Amino acid sequence: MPTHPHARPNFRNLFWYPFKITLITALRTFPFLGKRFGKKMGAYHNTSHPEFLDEGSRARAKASAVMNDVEKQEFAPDRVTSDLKPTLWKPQTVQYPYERLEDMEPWLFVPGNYNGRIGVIWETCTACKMCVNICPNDCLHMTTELRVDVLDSAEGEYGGYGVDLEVGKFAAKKLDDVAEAQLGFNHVTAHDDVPQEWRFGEVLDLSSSTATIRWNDTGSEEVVEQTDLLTADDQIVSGRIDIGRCMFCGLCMEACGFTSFFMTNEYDGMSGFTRQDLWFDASRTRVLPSVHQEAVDEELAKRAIKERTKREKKAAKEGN
Amino acid sequence: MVDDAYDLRKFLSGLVEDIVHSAVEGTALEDNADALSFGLGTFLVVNVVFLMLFFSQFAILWIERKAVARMQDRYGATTALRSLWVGENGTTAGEWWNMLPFGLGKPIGAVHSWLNKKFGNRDEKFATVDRVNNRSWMGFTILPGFFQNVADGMKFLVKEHMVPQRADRLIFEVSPFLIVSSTLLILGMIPLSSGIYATNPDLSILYAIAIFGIAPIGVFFAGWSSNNKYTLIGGIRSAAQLTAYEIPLLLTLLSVAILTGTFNIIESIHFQHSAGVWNIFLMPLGAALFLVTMIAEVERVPFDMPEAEAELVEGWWTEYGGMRFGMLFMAEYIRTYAACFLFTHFFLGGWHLPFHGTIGSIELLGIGAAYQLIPGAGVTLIKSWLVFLIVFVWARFALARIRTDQILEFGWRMLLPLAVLQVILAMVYRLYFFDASGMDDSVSGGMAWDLFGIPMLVPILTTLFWTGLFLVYLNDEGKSANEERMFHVYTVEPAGTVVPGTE
Amino acid sequence: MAQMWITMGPQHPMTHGLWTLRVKVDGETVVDTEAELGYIHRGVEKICESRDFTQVTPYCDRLCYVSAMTWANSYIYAAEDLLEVEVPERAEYIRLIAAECQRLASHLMWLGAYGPDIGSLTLMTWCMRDREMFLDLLQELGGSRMHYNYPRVGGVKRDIPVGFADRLIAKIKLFEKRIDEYEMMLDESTIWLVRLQGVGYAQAEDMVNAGVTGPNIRAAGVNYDVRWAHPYSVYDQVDWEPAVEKPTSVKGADCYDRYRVRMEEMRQSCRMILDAIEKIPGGKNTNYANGDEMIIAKAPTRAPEGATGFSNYECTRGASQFYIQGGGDGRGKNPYRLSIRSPMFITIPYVAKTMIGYKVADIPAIMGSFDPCIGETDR
Amino acid sequence: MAITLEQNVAAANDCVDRIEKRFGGTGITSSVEHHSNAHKMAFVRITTPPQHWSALAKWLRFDLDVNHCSMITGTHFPEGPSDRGWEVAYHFMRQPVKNQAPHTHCVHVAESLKGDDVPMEFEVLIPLENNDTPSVPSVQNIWVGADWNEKETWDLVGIQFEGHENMHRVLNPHDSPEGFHPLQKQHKIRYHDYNEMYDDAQGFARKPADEGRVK
Repeated sequence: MPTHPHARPNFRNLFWYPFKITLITALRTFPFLGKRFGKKMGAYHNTSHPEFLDEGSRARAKASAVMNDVEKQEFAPDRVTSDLKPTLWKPQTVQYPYERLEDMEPWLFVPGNYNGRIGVIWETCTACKMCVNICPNDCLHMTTELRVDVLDSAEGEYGGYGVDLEVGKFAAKKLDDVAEAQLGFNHVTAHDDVPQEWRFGEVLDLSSSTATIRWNDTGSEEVVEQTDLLTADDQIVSGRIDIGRCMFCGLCMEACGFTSFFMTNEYDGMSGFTRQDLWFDASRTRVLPSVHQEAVDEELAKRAIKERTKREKKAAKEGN
Repeated sequence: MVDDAYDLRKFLSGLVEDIVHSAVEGTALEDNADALSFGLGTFLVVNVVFLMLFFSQFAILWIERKAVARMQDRYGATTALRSLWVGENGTTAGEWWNMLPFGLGKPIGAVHSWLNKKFGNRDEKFATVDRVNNRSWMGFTILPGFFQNVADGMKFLVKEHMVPQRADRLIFEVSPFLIVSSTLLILGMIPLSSGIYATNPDLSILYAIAIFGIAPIGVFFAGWSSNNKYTLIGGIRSAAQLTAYEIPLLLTLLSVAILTGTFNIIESIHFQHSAGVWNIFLMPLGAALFLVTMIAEVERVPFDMPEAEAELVEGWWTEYGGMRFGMLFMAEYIRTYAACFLFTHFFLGGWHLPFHGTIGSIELLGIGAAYQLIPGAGVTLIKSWLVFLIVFVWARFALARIRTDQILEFGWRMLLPLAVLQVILAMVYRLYFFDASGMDDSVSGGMAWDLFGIPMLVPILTTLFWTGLFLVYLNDEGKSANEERMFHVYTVEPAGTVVPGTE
Repeated sequence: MAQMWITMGPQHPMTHGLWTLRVKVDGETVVDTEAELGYIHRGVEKICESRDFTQVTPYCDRLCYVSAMTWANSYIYAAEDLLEVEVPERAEYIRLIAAECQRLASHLMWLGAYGPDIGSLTLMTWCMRDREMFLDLLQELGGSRMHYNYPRVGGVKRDIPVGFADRLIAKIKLFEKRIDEYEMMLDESTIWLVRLQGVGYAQAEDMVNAGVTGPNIRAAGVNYDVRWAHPYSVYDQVDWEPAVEKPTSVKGADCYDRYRVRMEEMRQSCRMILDAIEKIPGGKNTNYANGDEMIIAKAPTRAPEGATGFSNYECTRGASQFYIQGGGDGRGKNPYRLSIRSPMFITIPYVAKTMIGYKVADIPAIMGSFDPCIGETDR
Repeated sequence: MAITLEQNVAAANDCVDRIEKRFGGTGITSSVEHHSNAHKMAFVRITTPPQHWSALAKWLRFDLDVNHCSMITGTHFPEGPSDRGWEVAYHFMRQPVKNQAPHTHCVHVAESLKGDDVPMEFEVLIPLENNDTPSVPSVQNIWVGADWNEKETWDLVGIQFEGHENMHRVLNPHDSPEGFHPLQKQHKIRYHDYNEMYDDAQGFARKPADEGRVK
C-alpha cells in the first residue's frame, strides 16, 4: 500500500480519535456538560450563538428564553417525556402539523423573504398579466369572478361613487357575523377558502326602495331593501393558480408592478387529496383584508383619487 | 465459593416441591412426587430465567438508540408507551383490545379507562392531537424511547411475509428458525448469578461456543436460498468471515479455560473470586481478542461486511421481510447480548462486585454484609450493558466498515497468531505463576497470583506491561505530518517552484 | 465461482441517484462494468428553447438540487456573454459568496453521503447538521432552501440583508473548527484510511482526456481550476488558491486523494468567503434596494440571431458549461438552442471503467469519491 | 494569480497563427474572439468543413496539445441556408495537466506559464448541409471525453458520427423509435393543460390525436 505522507494507518488511529470525537459530540448534547465542551469545541446551537440569528429572530429568542426550559414549553401530550430529568430528555421532533416549528423554536421562524404560498391582493390587481407572462411553468391563468367591486363601494374619505343596481346584473348582501368567522379563520394552516363575506344574487326586479333578488346559492327569491345591497359584477378580474405546477421561483412576485402579488412565508395549506384541489381559485389565494388592509387601503386611495378627478373633469366638461 | 445472596433456583424449586408434594399426597403419583417436582421446578426455573434474559435484552436496544443519538448530535427516539396505542376508524379508534378474541382484552380496556379517569388530559387545546393519536391521558414516562423497539416489533409482526418467486422455499423458510433457535439456546447456558441460571452443564463453555457456530450455517442457507445475487455474496462473505474469526475466538476461550482450569462458566467465575483477581487483569490481550472476534462474530460495524448496505443492499437479509426480518434482527442482538454476558463472566468476574472480597469482609457496621446483599443478577446486567455501550455501540458509530479481504487478512494474520500467543501465555501463567495454595473460597477471596512473595504481583505486572505497550503504540509519532496536512496547500512548497510533470 | 453480472440500480444505495451500474464480478473482484443513464431525463434543453432568458434560471437551479446556486450562476454567465451585459462588481461579489456557500453545502452533502458508503453512519447526521447553517444563509438571499433562483441576467435578485455579513462570518468561523472535527473522525481513523488509500486510481492525463474535471483532477496533483484558468468573476481579487493534493502513486489519485481535495476545497471556500465579505464594494452592512444599479444592471432581453454565449464555470463537481445560441422564438427573446455540459455526465462512464480490478466492496468507495449527481447528469 | 488577459490573447493569437500556417487555404478559418463578460477573455474560434475535421482534430490534439473535449452541441436550423442546415459546435479546453510523480504536485503560477501550457478555450464550428442525414467524422478515438458527448448529440439532435463505435441511446429510453431525436426543431413542446396533465397523465385518452407524432 502506498504511504500517504500525512495520514498513515496505525494502531493509535484504530480507535483513539474517532472515539474521542464521538464522545465529545455526545457530551456536547447534554445541557450542562455541553456548555463546557461547547466553548472549546464550538457547539452549534442557536441559543448559544446569538450572532447566528438575525435581529428579529434574536429578539424572539430572547423574549422566549423559556424555550430552553422544557417545563414552560407547550408540547403536545405525546411530547411529554421524562418526568425525572426533563432537561436531559428534551424532545426535539416537532409533531407537524399539530405543532409548528415557529411555535416551538421561534428563532427558526420562516423568514419573511421565504418563497412560500402565493398570496394575491385581488382588490388591487389590474390584470396587466405580467405575472402570467413571466411564469415559466404556465401555472397562472387569468379568469373573471363574481365579486363586489370594492373600488365603487368603498366608504370613508376615499369612498367610491357606487354603481346603481340594475335589473339583470348582480347584487351582494353582506353576511352577518362574517367578521367573527374571519377572526376565527386561521389563514396560516387553513386548507379551505376564506369565509365568504358576501351573499350574491341576481337582481330580478327593482322598485323604489326594494329589490327582488334571486340568491345564487339557494336559488330562492327574496325582496331586500336596496340599502342593504351593493352592486356586484361577474366580470371582475381574478385568477387561477395551478399550485401543483408551481415551482415557487418567485418570478411572478417580482414581475408584479402593483405589489398585489407576493409570496407569503407560509409553507402550509397547499395540499389536497386530488390534483384538482391544487388548482387554487382566487378564494384560496386571497389575502384577508385584515391581513393586508394597509396595502389595500393605499391602493384604493390612489385609485379613488384618480377616479374622482376623472369624474370631476368629466362633470365639468358635461356642465360646460 | 461466594454465591449470590439471592438463589432464585433454590427458592423456586423449593416452592414447587412443597406444592407438588402437598398436591400429590395420597394420590397414585405420590411415589413419583420427587421426579414430578423436579420436572416442574426445572420447567419453571428455565422459563423464568429465560424471560429475564430475554426482556432485559430490550435495555440494550434502548441503550444503543439513545447513545447513538447523542454521538450523532441528535436526541433520539422519545416514544412513550402510550404511543403504541394506535388504532383507526372513528369512535372505537385505539381500542384495539376489543378486537382480541374471547374478551381477552377486557382487562386492558379497564386499565385504560382507569388511567384516563385518573390522569386524563382535560385540556381542550390538545383535543385534535388526542383524537388523532388516540392518546388521551397524560401518563408519565421514565425511559423515553424505550418502547420504540416494541413498536418496531409490532410493525414487523403485522407486515406481509413474502418469499421470492424462485427461491428455494423450504430452506428459505427454515433458515431464520435455524438462526433464531440456535441463538436462543445460547441464553440457556448463561447464568445471571450463581442462583439464577437455566442449566449448568460441566462443559458449558464448549457448549456455548458450539451453539454459536450453528448460526453461520443458517446464514449461508439464507443467503443461498433467496435466489438473489446480493444475498449470495453476503452469505459467502459471512461464511468466510465467521470461519476466520471462530478459530481465534475458540483459542481465546481455550486460554480462559486453561487459566481457570475449568470448562464451566460458573466455576470460572468462582475461580476469579477465589484466586483474588478478575481475568481481565491477567489476560488483557485475551479480553481484547475476545471483543474483536465477538464483534466480527455478531457482524456489527466495523466487521459488518456480510450486510454492507452500501453495495449489498442488506446482504444476506435482503429478501427477508416482516417478522422473519424482525427475528433475524432480534437474533443478532441476542448474540450481541450473549457476547456481552460471556465477556462479563470470563473477564469481569460475573456477578461479583468490584473489590467484592475486600469490602465484603469488612465487619464494621455490617458494611460487608450489606455489600454482599446487592443482587448479583443486577451486577451482571449492568456490567453487560456497559460492555455493550462502551464496546459495541461506541465502536459501531465511531468507525467505518472494513473491506472483505482486509477482514480476512486481519483475522488470519493478526488475530490467529495473537490468540496462539495468548494460549501459550495462559499455560505459562497457570503452570509457573499460579499458586494453588493461595486459593481461598471464603468471602475475602484468595491470593493465588503472588510472585517473589509480593501479593498480586502477577496481575499488576501484566496490567502494567500491556498498558505500557498500549501507551507506546498510542504515541502520536506523526504530529508534524498532521500539521502538514492541515496547511499543505499553501505552505509545503512556494507556488511556482515545481514544474509540472517533474519531480 | 463463475463470473456473473450484478445489476446495481436504478434504486441502490451506491448510486446516489437513479442510474444503473451493471457489474460483472468474479468472486469479489470486478471484471467489467457498464453504466446506464437517462432515468430522470427531463429535457431541460428543449424546455429552455421556449422560455425567455429570465425564465430559464429556475430550470437551471433544478439541474442539481445540491448545488443549485452554482448551476444558476453558470447559466447566468452564459446569458450575460450572449446579451453582452456588464455586471456591477458588488453583484459579482455577492454571487461569489453565494456560490462558495453553495460549494460548502454541496461538499457537505457529498461527505454526508460518502460516510455511509464506507460505513460511518455518524457522518451523515453531522454533515446535515452543518449544512443547515449554509442553507439558512442561502435562504436569506434566495428565499428558498434549495432552488434559490437568485442570480439574474445583469446582477442578483436582491442585496445581502443587513447583518448577513456578521452571521456569515460567525458561521464560517465555526465551520472551520468543524472541518477539524471531521478530519479527527476520518483522517485519524485507520479503517477510513485503509478503505480509501490505494483504491480507485485515476491518472491526471487520462482523466483530462476522458473529460473529467474539477476536484477529481486536482486530486491527481494538478491545480487546474476554471476559476483560475478562465477567470470569470472576481475570483482574481480574493485570497484563495486552488486546492490540490499530492498523489502517492504513479497510478494517479486514489479515493483518499479525492476525499482530501474536497476537504481542502472547503477550507479554501471559507478563506475566500471571509476575504470577499470584507472586500465587497459598497460595504458589507449596506442593503441596496431591489433593482439598484449597484446590484443589477439593465440587460437587454433579446439576443440577435448568430450571437452565441458560452460560460465555463467551476461547479462543485467540475466544470459546468453552457452554450447558448441567440435568435430563438419571440424575435430573439428565447434562446434558439441551449446546451448544457454536465461534468458528471462525462465522469460517470469513466468512473465505471475505473472500478475494474477492484473488489465489490470498493464500488461504493470509488463511485462516491467522484461525487455523482444524477440530476445534472440526466438533465 | 489567475491567467491574465495578455497571456490569454497572446496564446490565442499564437494558436490562430499556427492554424493558419498549417491549414490555410483549405477552407478552415480561425479567429480570436472575446467573451463579453468583465474579463473579456479570448478564445479561438475555428470553422471547418466536415471533410477536414478528422485531420484538424488530430492536429489539434497532438500538435496544439488540446487535451480536453468539453462539450459537443448539435443545432438544427431547418430554415437555414442550404450549406448550414445543421451545425456542430465542439468546445475544447487546453489544460496544462501532466501526470505527477508520486508525492509531488504542481502549483502553476499563472505568470510563468508559456506556450502550450497557457489554458485556452477552442470553439470548433462545423456547419453541415441542410439535409436529412447530417454527419461528421467521429473524434471518439482522439478524445475519450468525446465518446459520450457524441452519443448524447446523436441521441438528442440526431447527428451521425461516422466511425463512432458502440453508438446507443444515453438519455432517451433505449427503445425510443428510430429517427426520434427530440432536439430537432420539428418537435414542438406543447402546453399540457389540466385535463391532459393530471386526469390523463399516462396519455391513454389522447392517443388517437397523437398518433401521427413520433412520441
